[in-house]
Amino acid sequence: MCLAIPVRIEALIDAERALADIGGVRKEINIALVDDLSVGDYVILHVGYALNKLDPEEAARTLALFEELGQLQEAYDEAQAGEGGA
Amino acid sequence: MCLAIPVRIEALIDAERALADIGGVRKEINIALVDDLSVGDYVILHVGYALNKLDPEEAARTLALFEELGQLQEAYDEAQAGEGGA
Amino acid sequence: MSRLNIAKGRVEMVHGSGGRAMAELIEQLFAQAFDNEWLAQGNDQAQFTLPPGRVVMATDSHVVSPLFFPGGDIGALSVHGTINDVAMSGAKPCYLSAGFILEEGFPLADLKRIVDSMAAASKEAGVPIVTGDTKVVERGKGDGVFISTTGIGVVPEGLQLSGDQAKPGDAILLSGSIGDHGVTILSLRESLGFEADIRSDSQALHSLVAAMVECVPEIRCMRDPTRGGLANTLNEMAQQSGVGMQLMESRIPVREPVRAACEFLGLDPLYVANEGKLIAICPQERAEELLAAMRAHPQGQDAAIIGNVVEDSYHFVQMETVFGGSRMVDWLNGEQLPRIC
Amino acid sequence: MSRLNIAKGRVEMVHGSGGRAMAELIEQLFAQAFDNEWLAQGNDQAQFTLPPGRVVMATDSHVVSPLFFPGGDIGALSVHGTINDVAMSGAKPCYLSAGFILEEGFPLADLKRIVDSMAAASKEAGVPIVTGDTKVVERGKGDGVFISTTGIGVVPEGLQLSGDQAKPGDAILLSGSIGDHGVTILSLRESLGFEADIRSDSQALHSLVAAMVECVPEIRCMRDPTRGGLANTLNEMAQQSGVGMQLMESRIPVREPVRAACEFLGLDPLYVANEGKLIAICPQERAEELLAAMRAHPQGQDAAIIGNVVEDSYHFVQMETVFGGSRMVDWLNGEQLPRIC
Amino acid sequence: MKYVDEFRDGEKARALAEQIRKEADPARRYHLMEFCGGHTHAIFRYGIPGLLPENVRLIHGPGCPVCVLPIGRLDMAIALARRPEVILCTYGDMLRVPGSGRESLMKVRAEGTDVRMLYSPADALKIAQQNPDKEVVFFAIGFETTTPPTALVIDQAAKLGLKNFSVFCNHVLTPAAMHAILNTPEADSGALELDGFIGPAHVSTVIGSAPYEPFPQQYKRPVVIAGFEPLDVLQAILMLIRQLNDGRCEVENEFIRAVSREGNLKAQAAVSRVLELRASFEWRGLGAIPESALQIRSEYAEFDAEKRFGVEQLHGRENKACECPSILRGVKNPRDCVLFGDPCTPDNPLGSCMVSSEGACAAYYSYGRFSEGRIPAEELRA
Amino acid sequence: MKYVDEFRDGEKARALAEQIRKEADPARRYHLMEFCGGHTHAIFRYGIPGLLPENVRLIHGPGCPVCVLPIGRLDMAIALARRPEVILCTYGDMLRVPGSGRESLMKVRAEGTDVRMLYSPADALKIAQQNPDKEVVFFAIGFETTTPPTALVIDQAAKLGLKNFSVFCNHVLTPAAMHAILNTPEADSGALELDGFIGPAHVSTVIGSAPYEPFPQQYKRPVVIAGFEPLDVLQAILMLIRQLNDGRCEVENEFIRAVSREGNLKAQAAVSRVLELRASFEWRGLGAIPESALQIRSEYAEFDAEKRFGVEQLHGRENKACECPSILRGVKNPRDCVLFGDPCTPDNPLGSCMVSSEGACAAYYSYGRFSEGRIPAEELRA
Ligand code: SF4
Ligand code: SF4
Ligand SMILES: [Mg+2]
Ligand SMILES: [Mg+2]
Ligand SMILES: [Mg+2]
Ligand SMILES: [Mg+2]
Ligand SMILES: [Mg+2]
Ligand SMILES: [Mg+2]
Ligand SMILES: [Mg+2]
Ligand SMILES: [Mg+2]
Ligand SMILES: [Mg+2]
Ligand SMILES: [Mg+2]
Repeated sequence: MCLAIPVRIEALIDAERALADIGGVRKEINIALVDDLSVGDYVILHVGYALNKLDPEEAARTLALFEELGQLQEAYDEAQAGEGGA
Repeated sequence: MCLAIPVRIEALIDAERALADIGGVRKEINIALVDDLSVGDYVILHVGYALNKLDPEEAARTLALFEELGQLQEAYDEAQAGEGGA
Repeated sequence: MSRLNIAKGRVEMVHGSGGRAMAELIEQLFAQAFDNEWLAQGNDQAQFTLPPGRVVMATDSHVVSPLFFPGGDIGALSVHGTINDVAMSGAKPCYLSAGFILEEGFPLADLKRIVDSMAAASKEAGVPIVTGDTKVVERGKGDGVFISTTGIGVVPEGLQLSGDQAKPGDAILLSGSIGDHGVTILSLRESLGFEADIRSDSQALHSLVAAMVECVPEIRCMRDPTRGGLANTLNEMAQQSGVGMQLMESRIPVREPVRAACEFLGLDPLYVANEGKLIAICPQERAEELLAAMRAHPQGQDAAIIGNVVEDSYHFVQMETVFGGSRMVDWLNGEQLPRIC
Repeated sequence: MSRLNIAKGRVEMVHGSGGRAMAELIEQLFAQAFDNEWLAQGNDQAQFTLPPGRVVMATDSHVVSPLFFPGGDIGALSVHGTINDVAMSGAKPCYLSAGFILEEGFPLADLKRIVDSMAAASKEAGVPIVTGDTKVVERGKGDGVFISTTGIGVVPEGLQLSGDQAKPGDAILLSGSIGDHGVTILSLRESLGFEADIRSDSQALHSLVAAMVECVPEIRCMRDPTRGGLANTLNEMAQQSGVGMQLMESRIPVREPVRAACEFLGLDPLYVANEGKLIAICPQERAEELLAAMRAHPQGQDAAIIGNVVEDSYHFVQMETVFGGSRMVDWLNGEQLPRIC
Repeated sequence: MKYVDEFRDGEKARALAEQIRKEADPARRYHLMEFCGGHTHAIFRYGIPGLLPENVRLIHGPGCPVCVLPIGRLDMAIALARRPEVILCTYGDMLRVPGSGRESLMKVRAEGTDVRMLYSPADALKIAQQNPDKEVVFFAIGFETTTPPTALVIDQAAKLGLKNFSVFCNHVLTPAAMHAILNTPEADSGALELDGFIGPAHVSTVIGSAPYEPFPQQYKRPVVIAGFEPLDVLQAILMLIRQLNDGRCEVENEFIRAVSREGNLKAQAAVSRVLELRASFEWRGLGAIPESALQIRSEYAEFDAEKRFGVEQLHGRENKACECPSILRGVKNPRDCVLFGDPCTPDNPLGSCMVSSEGACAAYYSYGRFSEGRIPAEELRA
Repeated sequence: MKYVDEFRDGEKARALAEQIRKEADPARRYHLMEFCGGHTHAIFRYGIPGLLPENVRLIHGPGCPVCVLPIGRLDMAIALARRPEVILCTYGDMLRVPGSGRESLMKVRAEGTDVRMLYSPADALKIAQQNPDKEVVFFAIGFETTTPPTALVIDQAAKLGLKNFSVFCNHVLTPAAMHAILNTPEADSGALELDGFIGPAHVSTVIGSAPYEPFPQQYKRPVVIAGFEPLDVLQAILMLIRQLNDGRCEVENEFIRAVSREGNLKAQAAVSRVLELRASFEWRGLGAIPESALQIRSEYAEFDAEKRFGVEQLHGRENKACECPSILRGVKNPRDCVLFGDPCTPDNPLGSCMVSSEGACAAYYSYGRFSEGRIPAEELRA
């Protein structure tokens, strides 16, 4: 029910409508619930309506967190491998 | 367009409706246009409405006329055959 | 698997989805009724061996309305109609396929009645339904049930029947009375509101055909006079063979209520559909023998020689009327009866 | 015969009457497009000889909406769909029949487009449409055009493919990306209002099949994952063979816009229909060879080994997700997409 | 079927035919017009022309309501059918009649308009009751046979207080058309060869025989009213030949089993309660004829589709090469038309006479096409 | 797909899973409730349970609007659909939910009522405009994610002056349900094993993170708001484990890329312009909860289907053996239900949790049925 996906704003049509894209799928969406949209912004799309803007910096921060863990993991794996190989 | 057939009144339903039969095909018909119908009467049926009663005596007279011609014909044929055979 | 509620359930879109609900419908309704080794394999195709000989393939889509009628229903009709098309080549029908297009909302109980009737018709005829398909369309995009059947058969050695084989001098035979199916369907049209003791003649004719070709293998061609009736079917054959035909109206059997209903509706019984009758054309000198063979079969008791093939560059079908006059019997113009088969 | 006004005319009830108007439609539209010796005979059945071997028969009724879509239309689909069902047995498809159910009012120009597309598909595949049938239903009792096709083919010596032949240890192969057909159809649904560069994968697979069985005649079974998609088709085969299956999600090709559209609609591409893909199951030791044969064929360039058959008394299909977790891949529940084939 | 089968007896037909051959004077020709399409149909279906001597010629009259309806009226019906709120109901005969631009009700139905075929006008009332949010229009056509049921239906709609029912009235009158035929330029110039009328069967059961009495008096043409069965037709031909041979000129009644002098008074009363004479009505082939048709009385104006929808009077384009007008006036034969058979056929009719099976062109085409090339019935016997 | 694919990376998932295994204290158990059906679905679709150590248990919460709608409200929708003038529009998820007597909107649609599936509530307006002679009712359900579009649509209907459009409003509130879960008898008795919440993703984009702040304070349960992608879920699990290990109890936000503390103020304003708190609303499994749902303000009363049609409040019959109520309260697992799998399946759902793919029973059935018998993923590799 709460199915929603991030889509990229391709073009602003009017105050209420924009053209959005996800992975090559294009669709006209309603943007009345979100202020100050620009082309290139990502929004969360739900039942045809943009619910909110995605913050690219925060997204990058979250991903960096995973990255860190991945590096931790790699280090750990290497350590383990080193031990095993010893 | 003026397709109409003689049907036999099988039962009177009310002042406007009767059950009619032709050759084993039964149908409810409208009899509002014809007065004094009884079971056993024949009427001419057109687009679901009885148009008129058939007069059995006049029908018999017409048929008798054909019969007569038939007999004339037979006599004629015989005469011809007699001649031919001679 | 859950049990279908056949008594009260209806066809839903999900029954055509390809998923579990469809599998249930197929298993609990179709496979159970048709019950044979080929369907049981559960493949998207049936495999079998055929006796040697020329193979025959025929297909018909059935869209009759109403679906149930005295003497049959769309299920039995869809089996008979295709078996007959196969049989008219002289072939022994061997296998059938069936494709169903169901309308959302159609009662499962009615579907079961139809499928059971198909199964009974197929069993009686000895021609199993070995593969099939089921689709569901939204309410208002179909009409209850449409059934497309395809039949395969094999022509015995030495037969070569085709609609283009009629030759001037040949005799034209008819296996029984005409118009019963079409008039039965019409009698159920609410708007016509008539009643008559008429039943569809829907039946599979392959055993009659087998008896006929055994007796007279020289039969030129056979055809079942379905849509368009006797008149149109004869015109088709006249056209194909490049000949004319001459009929005797007095020899063409029409049952009394069929004749009466036709009078009453302004129809000509020659153009009314049949589903269990056949026309055969054979050399004149074998006609009486063939007639005897037909009359000896329960499906040909009322068979008659109804006319001759003649030379005619116009390929007209003509008829001496009961009245002693002569008339053309043209192709069916316009529609006679919609949705009869 | 008068000329049909194909540019501006529409299907009328009279075109299904069995009379002259129907004969004109058949002659000027169907016979002209399909143009072959069997149809030209004008009989209610086609006669032909088959090469020796087991005969295969398959049927499908096609009810796709919309009728035209990028990559195909109902006409081509009805040819491909049935050829594929025949071919999945390893057979060479030989002949097709076609039954049309037309809705009153359907534009003749659209009908011609569909019939021409069928003819082209049939010619390209080398499988002629040798017999057929046409019915017309009243406006509001159909949906433009429904086409039921039945195919006949012959299995070459030595092949014995069936959905019940999969054995634990076998490899599962897929001929290419999934979901293209179903997502294409969805993209045309006005209510969804999305656009994507997607085309249906509708195609006849018998030449791919021929290359495959020639290379690896030990193939256990093949099936085309149409309605219900890859997931449901694998469940069917698992059930039939009494085995389990284990898939690797990362090995299953899904094109980007298909994946995006599925995300966007809350669909799982595993359940979306295909019309030009096949699943093959073969002994593990022949899998790489079979994969190479598939990849060498233009229709199998993206082929992949997507998993294995395993022992499993539950007959479950399971999958290691791209994420490294494990999940069941169940039968399709409910309907995924209505009217796609 | 009583009163049907007896009148189709082949033996008696041969006797009658023989008698006609005996009595017809070889020195003269008999041009007899069957006014009614019903007769035309029976004549062809039973092969009557083949039973008649060469000098007895049947001319097919304008008595087919489908054939005489001008294209403009059909175009008006099509315009009504195209109104989104309208369900147009009519008899099956009308559905395939070509209007302007070769449109027909069947074709506009295929386009999606709601056009329904009726077997009885009473069904139009039912449809109106079942579709309260629609306007049900009954496209009524026909001669005096068909008029009384229409009148009853309008009256019943009034009694039921139906608010969504109306009638597009095209009922026409037989005697007016007979007068018109005898008043064409061809009739005046003598190009119309017409010695007598086979008078209507079912029309006469309603109007009686009296309305034909002016024809012998005014135009010196005898009239024999005849039933629609083939023996009736043969008998009427014989009766006409006898009148002509005897120099008599009367109204005779062969159809005595159903037709009286005064007709069905109850039906006549029903008609005049609801309908009244139109000042003038256009006939195909005959042009505008004064007082030749009926319209709905102002008391029933709300049921008059022409008033209710303010239907614009249309005057359709006829196919110029179509000879229907001359055929309907009795001065040409279908085979005189260059379009007959190619391209004009019952499946592709270019004129109204090719549509109804009672039309002369359709009857010629379907029952007796190229009759000169027809194989004689004698050869039929194997 | 940007912002999607990065959050489904298998490598990172394995790293996160390893980290969880490392940090989870083997001496204790972690009972974490994902409130949202969207999380439940992601968890099963990506096979997350198989990545977690034995002592980290996920409990499936009531955050599926389909699952928590009481049967009576569905029966009311069915009653609306059955009105001949009504076209009932709703999201696809609702069509197969069983009401009383195992009816569903799909089944009554098969009977011939006009029930349509929507992808966007805006389409309901279009349907209303295209069917001026019909009453179009939008059967609106959903949490705070789905509510703003409904509010906009009602507002737009008012602006367009639509006279044939109304909404059957069933919008419910997430925080109220979370409170209710922590106030059940089981929660009070300690039978509810629940150590922390994975907080809603899309709901929170609208309402923000502030509404969750009472939970740590009042009930001593930490909340971590998480996106619906599988890495988001794993990360949130790790964050909850850390809070629990550290003895912290806070609202944390993993979904910082879309959720702020205050949420989408514009959307909130749109909702409060059109909708207002209901005094009380019945939840399946949780009973009547005060101020847990929204209704249409009296200014928009004409668009309120309940008022417009005087819909009678129904209280449907639940299947007594169905454990949905307990499952929705987090105290039972689908496999505790005797009906699970036989006869209750997604094609033959006996309870609401088996319908929506976000329902716990459906997820267990379709993605993890008999998970004890499931073949371990390791064996997959050939
Ligand atoms: S043949 Fe056709 S075009 Fe010629 S007169 Fe007759 S109806 Fe008119
Ligand atoms: S399995 Fe079915 S009956 Fe049992 S709790 Fe789940 S939904 Fe209810
Ligand atoms: Mg056929
Ligand atoms: Mg047939
Ligand atoms: Mg046939
Ligand atoms: Mg199939
Ligand atoms: Mg198939
Ligand atoms: Mg197929
Ligand atoms: Mg298949
Ligand atoms: Mg056929
Ligand atoms: Mg209309
Ligand atoms: Mg309704």
